[in-house]
Amino acid sequence: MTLAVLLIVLPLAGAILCFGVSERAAKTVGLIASLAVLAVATLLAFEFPAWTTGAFWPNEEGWKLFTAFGVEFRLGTDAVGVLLIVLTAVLIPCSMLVSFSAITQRQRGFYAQFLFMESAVMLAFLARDVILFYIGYEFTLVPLFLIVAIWGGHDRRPAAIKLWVYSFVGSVISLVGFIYLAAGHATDTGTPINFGVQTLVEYGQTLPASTQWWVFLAIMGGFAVKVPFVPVHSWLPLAHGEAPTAGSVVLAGIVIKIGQYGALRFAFPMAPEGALALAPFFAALALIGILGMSLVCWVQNDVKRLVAYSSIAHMGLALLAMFAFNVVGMEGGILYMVNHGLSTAGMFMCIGIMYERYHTKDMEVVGGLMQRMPIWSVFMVFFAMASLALPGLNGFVSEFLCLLGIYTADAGMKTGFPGILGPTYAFLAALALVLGALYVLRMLQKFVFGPLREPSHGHGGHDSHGPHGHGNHAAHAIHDLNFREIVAMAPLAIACLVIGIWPKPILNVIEPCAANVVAPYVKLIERDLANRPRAAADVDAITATTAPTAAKGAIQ
Amino acid sequence: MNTMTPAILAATTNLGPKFMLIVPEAVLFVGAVLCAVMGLSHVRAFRALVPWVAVVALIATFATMLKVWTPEAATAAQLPMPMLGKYIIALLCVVGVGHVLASIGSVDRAVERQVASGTGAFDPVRVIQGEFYAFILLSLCGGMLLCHATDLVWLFLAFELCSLPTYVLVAIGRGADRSMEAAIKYFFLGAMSTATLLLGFAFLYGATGTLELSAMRESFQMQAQTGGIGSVAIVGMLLAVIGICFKLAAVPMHFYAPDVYEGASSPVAAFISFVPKVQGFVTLIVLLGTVGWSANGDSSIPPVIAAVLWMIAVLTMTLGNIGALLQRSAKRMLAYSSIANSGYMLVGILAGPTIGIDATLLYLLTYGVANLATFGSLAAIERNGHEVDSIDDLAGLRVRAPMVAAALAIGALSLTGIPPLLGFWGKLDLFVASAESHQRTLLVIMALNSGVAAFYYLRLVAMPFVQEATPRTQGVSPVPSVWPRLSALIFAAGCIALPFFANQLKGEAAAAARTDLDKQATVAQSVEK
Amino acid sequence: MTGIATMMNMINTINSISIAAAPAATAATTAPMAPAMPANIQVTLALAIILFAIGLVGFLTRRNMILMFLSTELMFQAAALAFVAFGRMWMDLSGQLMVIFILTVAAAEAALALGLVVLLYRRKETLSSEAWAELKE
Amino acid sequence: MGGTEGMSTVAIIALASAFVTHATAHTPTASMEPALFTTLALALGDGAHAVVDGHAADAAHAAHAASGYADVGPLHFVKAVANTDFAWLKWMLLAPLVSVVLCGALAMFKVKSRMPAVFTVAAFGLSTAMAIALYFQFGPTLFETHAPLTVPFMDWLSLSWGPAPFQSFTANLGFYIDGISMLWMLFVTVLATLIALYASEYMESDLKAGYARFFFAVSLFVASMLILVMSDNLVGLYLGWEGVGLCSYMLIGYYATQPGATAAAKKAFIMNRIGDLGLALAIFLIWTNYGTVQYDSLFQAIATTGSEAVQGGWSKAAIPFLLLLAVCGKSAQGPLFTWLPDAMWGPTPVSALIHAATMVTAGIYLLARMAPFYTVQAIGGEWAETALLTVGWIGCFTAFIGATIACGQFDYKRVFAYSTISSLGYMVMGLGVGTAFGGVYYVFTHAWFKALLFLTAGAVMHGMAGQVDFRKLGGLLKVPGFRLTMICMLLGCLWLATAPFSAAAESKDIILLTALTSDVQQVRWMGWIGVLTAGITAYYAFRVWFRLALGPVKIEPGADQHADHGHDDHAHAADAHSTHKTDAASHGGSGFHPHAPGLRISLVLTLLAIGSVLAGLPSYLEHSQGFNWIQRFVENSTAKIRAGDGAEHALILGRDAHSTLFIIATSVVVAGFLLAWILHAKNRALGDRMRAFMLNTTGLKWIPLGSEHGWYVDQFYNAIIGVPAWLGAQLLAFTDRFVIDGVVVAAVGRFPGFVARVFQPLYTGTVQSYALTMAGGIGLIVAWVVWVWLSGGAS
Repeated sequence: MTLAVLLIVLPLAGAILCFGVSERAAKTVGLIASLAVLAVATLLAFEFPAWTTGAFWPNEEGWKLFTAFGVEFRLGTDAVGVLLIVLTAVLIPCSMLVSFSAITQRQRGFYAQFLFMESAVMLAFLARDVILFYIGYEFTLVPLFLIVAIWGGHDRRPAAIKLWVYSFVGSVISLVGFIYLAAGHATDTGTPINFGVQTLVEYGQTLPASTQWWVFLAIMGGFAVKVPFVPVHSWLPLAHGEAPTAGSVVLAGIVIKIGQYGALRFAFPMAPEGALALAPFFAALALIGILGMSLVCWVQNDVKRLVAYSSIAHMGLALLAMFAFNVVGMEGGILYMVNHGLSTAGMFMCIGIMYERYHTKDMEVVGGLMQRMPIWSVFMVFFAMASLALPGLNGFVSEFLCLLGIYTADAGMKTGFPGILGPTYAFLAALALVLGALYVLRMLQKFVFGPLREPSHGHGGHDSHGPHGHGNHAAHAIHDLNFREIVAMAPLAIACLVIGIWPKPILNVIEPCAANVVAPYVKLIERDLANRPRAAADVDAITATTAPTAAKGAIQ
Repeated sequence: MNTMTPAILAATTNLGPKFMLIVPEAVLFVGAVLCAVMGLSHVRAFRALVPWVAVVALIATFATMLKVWTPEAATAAQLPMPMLGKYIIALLCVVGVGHVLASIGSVDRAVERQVASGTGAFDPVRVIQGEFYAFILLSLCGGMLLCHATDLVWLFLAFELCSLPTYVLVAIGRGADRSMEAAIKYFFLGAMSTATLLLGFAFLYGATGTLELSAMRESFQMQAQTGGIGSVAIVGMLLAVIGICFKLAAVPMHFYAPDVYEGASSPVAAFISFVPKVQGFVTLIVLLGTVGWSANGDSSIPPVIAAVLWMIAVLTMTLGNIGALLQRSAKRMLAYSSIANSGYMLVGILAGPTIGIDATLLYLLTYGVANLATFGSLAAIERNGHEVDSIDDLAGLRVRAPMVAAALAIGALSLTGIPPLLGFWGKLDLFVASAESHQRTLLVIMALNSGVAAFYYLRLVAMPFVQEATPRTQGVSPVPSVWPRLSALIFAAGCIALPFFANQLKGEAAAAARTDLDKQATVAQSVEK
Repeated sequence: MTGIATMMNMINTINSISIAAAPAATAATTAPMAPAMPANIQVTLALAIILFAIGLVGFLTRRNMILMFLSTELMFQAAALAFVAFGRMWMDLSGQLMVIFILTVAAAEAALALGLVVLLYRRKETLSSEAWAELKE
Repeated sequence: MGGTEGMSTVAIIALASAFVTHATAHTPTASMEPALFTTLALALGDGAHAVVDGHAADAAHAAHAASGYADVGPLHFVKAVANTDFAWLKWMLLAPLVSVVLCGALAMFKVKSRMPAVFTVAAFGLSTAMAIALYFQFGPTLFETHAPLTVPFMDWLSLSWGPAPFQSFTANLGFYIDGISMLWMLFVTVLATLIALYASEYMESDLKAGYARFFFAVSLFVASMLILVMSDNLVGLYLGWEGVGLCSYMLIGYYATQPGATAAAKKAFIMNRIGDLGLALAIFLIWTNYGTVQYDSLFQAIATTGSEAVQGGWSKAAIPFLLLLAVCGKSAQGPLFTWLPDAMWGPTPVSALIHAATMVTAGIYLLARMAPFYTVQAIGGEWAETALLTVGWIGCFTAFIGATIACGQFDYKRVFAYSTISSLGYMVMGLGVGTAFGGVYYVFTHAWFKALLFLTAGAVMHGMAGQVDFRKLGGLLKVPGFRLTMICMLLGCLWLATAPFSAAAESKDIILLTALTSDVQQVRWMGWIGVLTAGITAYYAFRVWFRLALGPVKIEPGADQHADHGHDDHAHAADAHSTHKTDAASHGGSGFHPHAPGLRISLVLTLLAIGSVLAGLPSYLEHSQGFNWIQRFVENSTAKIRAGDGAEHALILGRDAHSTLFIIATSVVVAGFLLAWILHAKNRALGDRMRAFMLNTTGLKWIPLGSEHGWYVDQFYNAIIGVPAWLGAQLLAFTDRFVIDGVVVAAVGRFPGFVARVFQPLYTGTVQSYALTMAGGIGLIVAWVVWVWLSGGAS
């Protein structure tokens, strides 16, 4: 039972255990199980040998259960996967800690769902087989649906149903893409069908451009629902608006990341020509997401919807940077995934804690909470500044690298990674810096600073909605954060600060993985640029000797 | 004027090995008779034993099948698809046990209660439990015999043996008017479709002059090489396909399904949503085996029939799925879902012999198990004495019947194709089959359909767990007898556990799909698996 | 009436095809030598098809359940006749063999059908199938 | 409410649209570029101003005439020397950070003590000592070897994906010490220490509420300012740049309970963020063109890439303009100046430290540091000229506008705020017209006397319970305890008005001298506008002082929690029995007696006064020592290409430059003084009558109204950008919520159901209907087969 398999089985065992114990004991059992998973995850991180080489580890061939279907139980992940695993392992206990006092009914089911989700997410991040990834990716849907549908807010059912249908259709479309690729591989090479990621990646890159176009559209289209890209994003604000605090934290911190991880691990390597051809289309969608959603955030009054829209904008920038097809952009995109997971999860926790006390998310009704809850407002301002990309915090490092990546995409051949995104994308994307400040500061001004405003019916009054309302919450004074809540949020805050000030270790880890993903694109773009008339300046740059050495340099 | 064609003579001589193979069916037949007889006995204990006799008979059949059905015996009997029988018998036995358990306690409940309380004297005429289980076993026996068919007569007889008992089951399943109406509809439309099937057989006979399937295949091969299969054969095949579509509840012939499944009692509905499908698909595979596939070498059925089947598959999937969206009654919704699943399985048939048929056979298994989990859990609950029908009755089931709610949810999730469960592997196999046989449009249509399906199956998951109990659902409670709940639970557990045996199941299905042409391959493959 | 019209042209088309193509098909096959299609086989075949059509139309138009059953029986016999016709064409007895089995099965169906009809009649005192239309969308 | 946000997009849209139209053209032809960029420059620099200036149109032609202006010949920068024994320099940065941590801890645990002030003053004192030690240790070596010092501190961002030059990106936290950075380190730390001392008493009344939070923010501010000044690469500068922006946000919004303060803080942060956008874009373009952001390698790269190699096309030419946008954002110039007056919501020490002395000068530091980008050698001929001119015009335009608005204000803190904007305009103009030395010298002198002015204003406000309207005060010279404050304010006003022989005069006149003697006609115009502005400055400087100091004694105390402006809730600390909330003095002022500034405040005021006087020393001692102390700093830095102050013998109006300038300047200042004396000291009624006259004559009405309301710039931005952007966002939110989510998704969701409803009538329930539909289905299939047969003949 190697570490990787333990990482998948342990949360399952924990979940089943959660069902066994009494309602009151459920939360402690849940917490212990998730902390155990955290321990295993950190152990895996320490034992992980390929921190600097970007290679995949542990490539163990596990149980031979589904070989007839071409599905090998191959587990393996590279540095980015381990980072996301550790992020998940940290977020789940934190989200549980935050919801101890928030959730009072069906607690056994609540904590079990989180552990089910955790095991599914771990499987998704560890899978080296496309269908194994699909199993993990798809199975996160059931616990997430139940969390939003049972413990959610006022009109949680439509939100949960929309979440379910959107994600299911999205993942089925990706599955069609995978199967089309695997079947093509099986018929061409005559071998029985095989869903190994490596085989599909090698086969995918040999396909003619037109088929790669379709394959990329299918796979990326499926993940676009989860990222989410603009036209198919409307499930996210609804789901966040209705999910319980812990649900929002997990949804923003982990579930969105699987979509992006899928795009990074499967869509880009498997159909590079398709990615190149569709890059302008998806980049334009990302841009609309960044600018449009930031403006929409600016006028929201429901703070959870505001943060939800803001994560669409952030993810848009991360994906745009990935479409720049160079190491800086890809690295910025990957780091953005981790940073967004930390800062947005933190913000949702703050909002959740406030919601627990005031039972409203409307910025018009509640405000100036600095007088009432100073420590809470320190955390709130800290996470807001992290998501605002303030230098010195983690948001800045990733946003700066993303923008730099988009710029290098236009810098012609000398950087060794010529991109196809023109300068217009770069300048419009840079507006994200200012637009990002607009809505976050408006929220802070209404929520944290300014005169104290509290809901008219007094705080702690019985809340009219939701079965999980807090019963006859005695009208007691609003108290600031208690120790449990601080412990829940402290690790995220510390992580934000450390990554902001000392990003070197994480950047070194991500760089080889980013280089591997981007490697096939250099030759393709060079070929495109060579047969497309370019400005005089770039033509002689192409003849410069830098390009080939760069490509070689990047690959080893 | 030659009095007896050589083919008929040949058939009568090598009856020995064929008889050996039908021993399992014989055991089942005996079991059926026993059930019928015991059902009429005055002793209440004997009557209570009837379902258990049925179960024992099924288990015995399974055992004898394992012993009797060896590859050598199968090839000796020159069956068109030697190992198909073994797979189908195993499948029907296992799911048959589930049906029997699901219907324990639901038949003759009123009569037994009167007899137990002494208010009414026992009257053999009013008791139907015996016939009920007998007919179940007979129908299963018919389904199993289909696989032994080497000529059209046997095929037709087994076909009828399988479908006639189902008409009766629908009628006697539940005393209410609704089941009567369902029975009459089912019977008449069934009879019409069987007549069409028979006319199709007639034309096939007309085109080839023989009833022997192997002889037919050779003559079709001849016709294929010399300028294509005759138009009489094509018309015959079409009519046969249309006849079979009724059994599969495929599009032009699916209109009966919602009413009949709603009318019949839940265990019977579970039965008639699964066994006729097995019957239809086996007959279709046998017929297509003669007309197409191995017949003209490049394993493709005549384009006309392929086009018709393609249209039927797409229409069935789509109409089945979107039809289910509007339903408020759980059984009608599951009826539409069974129509849609037939559509998926037709895609397997279209994908051709090597990869398609074993995908369909495997999906039959996954559908059977998931179907019993869902229909079984409906059978296991009642609302103050009456059958639970509308979805609103399921609200908050988690509180009143946690086990049944779990079984229903797991069954629904497996039907949707949520990965770790068995349904996903069936669907994956179908997706791969259609992709490998270059049916790209079918692949996309199937994906979209399963997207739509995810929406209405979600209701079966959300109602029991997410919805709060409403005053209307106060009366909902598990059925007095424990067995329906247990059977639903067992099959729900099957949905979760069976994927761990996915390799063996796929191996069995693949073996079953091998036609007699590569005899040696069959023997080698079954050993290696 | 339109239903019947479609039925008629459908039969003619099958008729024309089978008659026209049959000889060609039979001539070509080298399997057991099928004799040329003598005129009377065509006639019996046409009769069989017409019978089938009548049965079908009867089933569609009649409301009385027993008459509906009779029309399905008629369709069965039409198929049997087709078997006999083709048997005669191929000078092969297995067609007759099939007919015998068809008769037995038809008998079984008859028993079952009448049982059901009696059951329904006892319930609603009417033989019309219109009475039984509660189960609908 | 959309004002600040509105403002945020004005520069962006102008900037983005220019670039977008330009970039998509992809292969810019030579002719198109200059025209486009001049329009951009004009739009950026002096859009509104163009109307007044009249002859901006022929700016391009005049530019070509003068050659020496932007073309300074081949550039040469001395390679930096890495010297590890200056490693102790990192403590200069870490000291304030330690104070940040300590103050933060005290704030978190709500400890009520004076320790935060002690930590902060101690930390700043340590940094000052180190700055002075650095000057004495490294100064001499710098002055003769001219080689800047680099000290590595901590690695931050460093990526490399290939061996070649353009394939790595390093931006670590290191120090790059040369002339201007040393100068900035000196006066920032000295002023910070004094002001922190001042604030320790000034903020005492907030001991319980936000004392620790205040000093947390001040320490973080100085730390960020030092990072900005000492950093050895552009990204480090960006870190400091945004850090000071954050601290100004926190300090302006210090009185968090007042909506006005938080709105002002938000406005300041967003306007700074627009500047930061310019800086970020500049950094990206610099990296894509030169492959490095480290100062040392960057300047070597600029020096080596000769002008002929300047084919970076538009991306190189855009760098100076983007840097200018950054300067406008941070130093409140050009279109982005409206946040500084609102920043007066913050406590006065904040205004003194951040919005007068240190943060706002960061823009000038950037211009001085990045001066090489404004030369023909770096970015090609036709753009360097325009870039420099734009800088000059923006400086001149802001100075003029700032001065005119200051004349109309009645709140003396806002007068000083507008005077800061005006002085910053002068500094930017200094760099624009070609004398970095003049600009930097004026920064040095201005920092001292402006801090003095603000602190005296703070002392007056502190004493008068938050009263900021000088019409409600008067004759403070005669009020006991305030005499020292008023004398210091007089000194400050004299320096502000550039009284002859004052330190300010020495520095400002260099700027005007270079401008007037330049051979570029436009620059000469800037010079004359500068002289006119100097006169206006003199007028409003003394207007404030006469109103406050002279005339009958009049003290109307502002309400403690004054709704409008009074914002330091002061109470008689000594008066034990009074609680914070209730202020003993009722509005009527009957029992109110002004609270004279304490010892620490008076000490700091006198020190600053002495400092302002001594700020003139570099030029007083110039003749004896042979060199100007500040000039030597500038010459030993990257701004040295601008250090030279033009030909000695140049002529103004035909006569010797120095003497004529002296005469003109003094006459203008005296005129301003006399005008202020007449209107505000001797005969105040005349002043009021004149204002009333102007108000009701339609012809002249716009002058008083315009200047009192800051030429309605805020309202203008709100109207053309703020409101439309807000409406656009509402529309977007509506479409997203109801159209995409409501209509489109619902339609897609309901389509299957709709199709199902079409087929629903087929299920009528009667056997016959089913049989009919089935037969129909069979008929369709057979018909289709026959049709295929007839057409395709498929067998």
